[in-house]
Amino acid sequence: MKISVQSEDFDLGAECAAISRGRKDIGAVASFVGLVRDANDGAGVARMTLEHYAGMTEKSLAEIVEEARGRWEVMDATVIHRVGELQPGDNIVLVVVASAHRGDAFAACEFIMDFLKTRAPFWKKEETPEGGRWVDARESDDRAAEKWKE
Amino acid sequence: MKISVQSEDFDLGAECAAISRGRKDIGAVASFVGLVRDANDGAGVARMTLEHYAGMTEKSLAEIVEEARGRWEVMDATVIHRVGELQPGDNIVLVVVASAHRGDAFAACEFIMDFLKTRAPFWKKEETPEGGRWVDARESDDRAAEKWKE
Amino acid sequence: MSVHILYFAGLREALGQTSERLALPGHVGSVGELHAHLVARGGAWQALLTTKNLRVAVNQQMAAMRTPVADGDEVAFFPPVTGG
Amino acid sequence: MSVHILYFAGLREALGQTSERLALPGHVGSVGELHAHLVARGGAWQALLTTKNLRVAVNQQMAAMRTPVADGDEVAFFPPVTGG
Repeated sequence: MKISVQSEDFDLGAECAAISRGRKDIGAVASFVGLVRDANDGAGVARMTLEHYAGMTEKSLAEIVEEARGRWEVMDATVIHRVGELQPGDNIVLVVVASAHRGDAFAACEFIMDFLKTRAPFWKKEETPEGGRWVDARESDDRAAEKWKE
Repeated sequence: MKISVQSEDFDLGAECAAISRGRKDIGAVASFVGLVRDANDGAGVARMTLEHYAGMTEKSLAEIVEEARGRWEVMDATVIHRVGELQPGDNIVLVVVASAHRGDAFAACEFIMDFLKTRAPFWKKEETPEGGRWVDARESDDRAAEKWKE
Repeated sequence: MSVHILYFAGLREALGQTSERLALPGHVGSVGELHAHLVARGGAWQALLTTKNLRVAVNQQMAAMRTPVADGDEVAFFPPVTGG
Repeated sequence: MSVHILYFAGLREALGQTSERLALPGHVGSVGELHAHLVARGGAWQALLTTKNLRVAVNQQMAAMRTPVADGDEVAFFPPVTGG
């Protein structure tokens, strides 16, 4: 397991390779990368600042990964979340999940993203032509996390 | 859209980078890599040969991607499937889906894999200590494809 | 009329051939009739009956036993796919 | 007893501070009581009432208004999270 909150960029290919290197029992690697878009809620986004609750973020991400491990067969997982100032097109978040089977890899990867979105203490502030604004939490994200309770 | 059936290996990081390069409207890239495991159905697997129906495979993969584009917001997608002789730990298949939103990226990526598993004309033959054997289709794969009919 | 027939995977091995061009008698107008015509050869051709969940494609599109077969068609028989 | 209080994101900006150490009167024993104690300061502290769906964490675990607060605890107030 690898959890990192960092200002530096990450390398999807390198992180996936690190997870499967030397192993022959992994059949499926599902991954997700979230990026900064140049438009959100009808306004242009010139840049974004990601604030976080240092200490709690790492702990919270580790707990989410642990919960995924309890629900699905997860052989290894990596979660990296960037903080600080980001530009449109920049990477924000990476989740990689390795499993023997694809169903487990997909489910655990999406579960981690859905819970990260609603539980991990990160906040986005966007710079738009009308000035800075804190991004509002989305109901659709709450619903996405709710679906895993079924 | 990029569809490729090839004997050469692929590079997940390079394929994802190619999809998002120069774009600032992509918010989510979901990807999947399937790998050869050294054990399957209780037997050791020394190597594997992937046979395919040249011509139909590319067409079939393109149709599956088109169907995903009709169901979800897919900005770009890449599907690469290897054929020929592979060893445990080798990459078999890559699916990358880019979208504005993560729900669409995850769903389209998993949909493409589930349909590829049940519709694209590839066949695996494993070399085990007891000799060569053609891999049997799994009912769980049929069920995985069925779930998208809901 | 004649068709181009392809065999894949375990079925190809059981039949010992990858493809054939075949002139068809007039009563063969569907996949099901072509299938019966091939099975009637006997011997190894029983594999077309014993292959579990046999699949067929006509001109590289998944097809069914009732699918019509026309002159020049490419017809492929194979077991359920196992890629990915 | 005293606690370490942290504020994040829009709430941090509204209050103009990131954290404070605060000695608490004896009647404050829960997050809800701490919240009321801070709101009672008036002025900018109304942001603790007006922040939609205000969240709280005690010792870096998500908590509720009824969660007890003890000496030395780290209590954080913040709006709903928006990472990822």
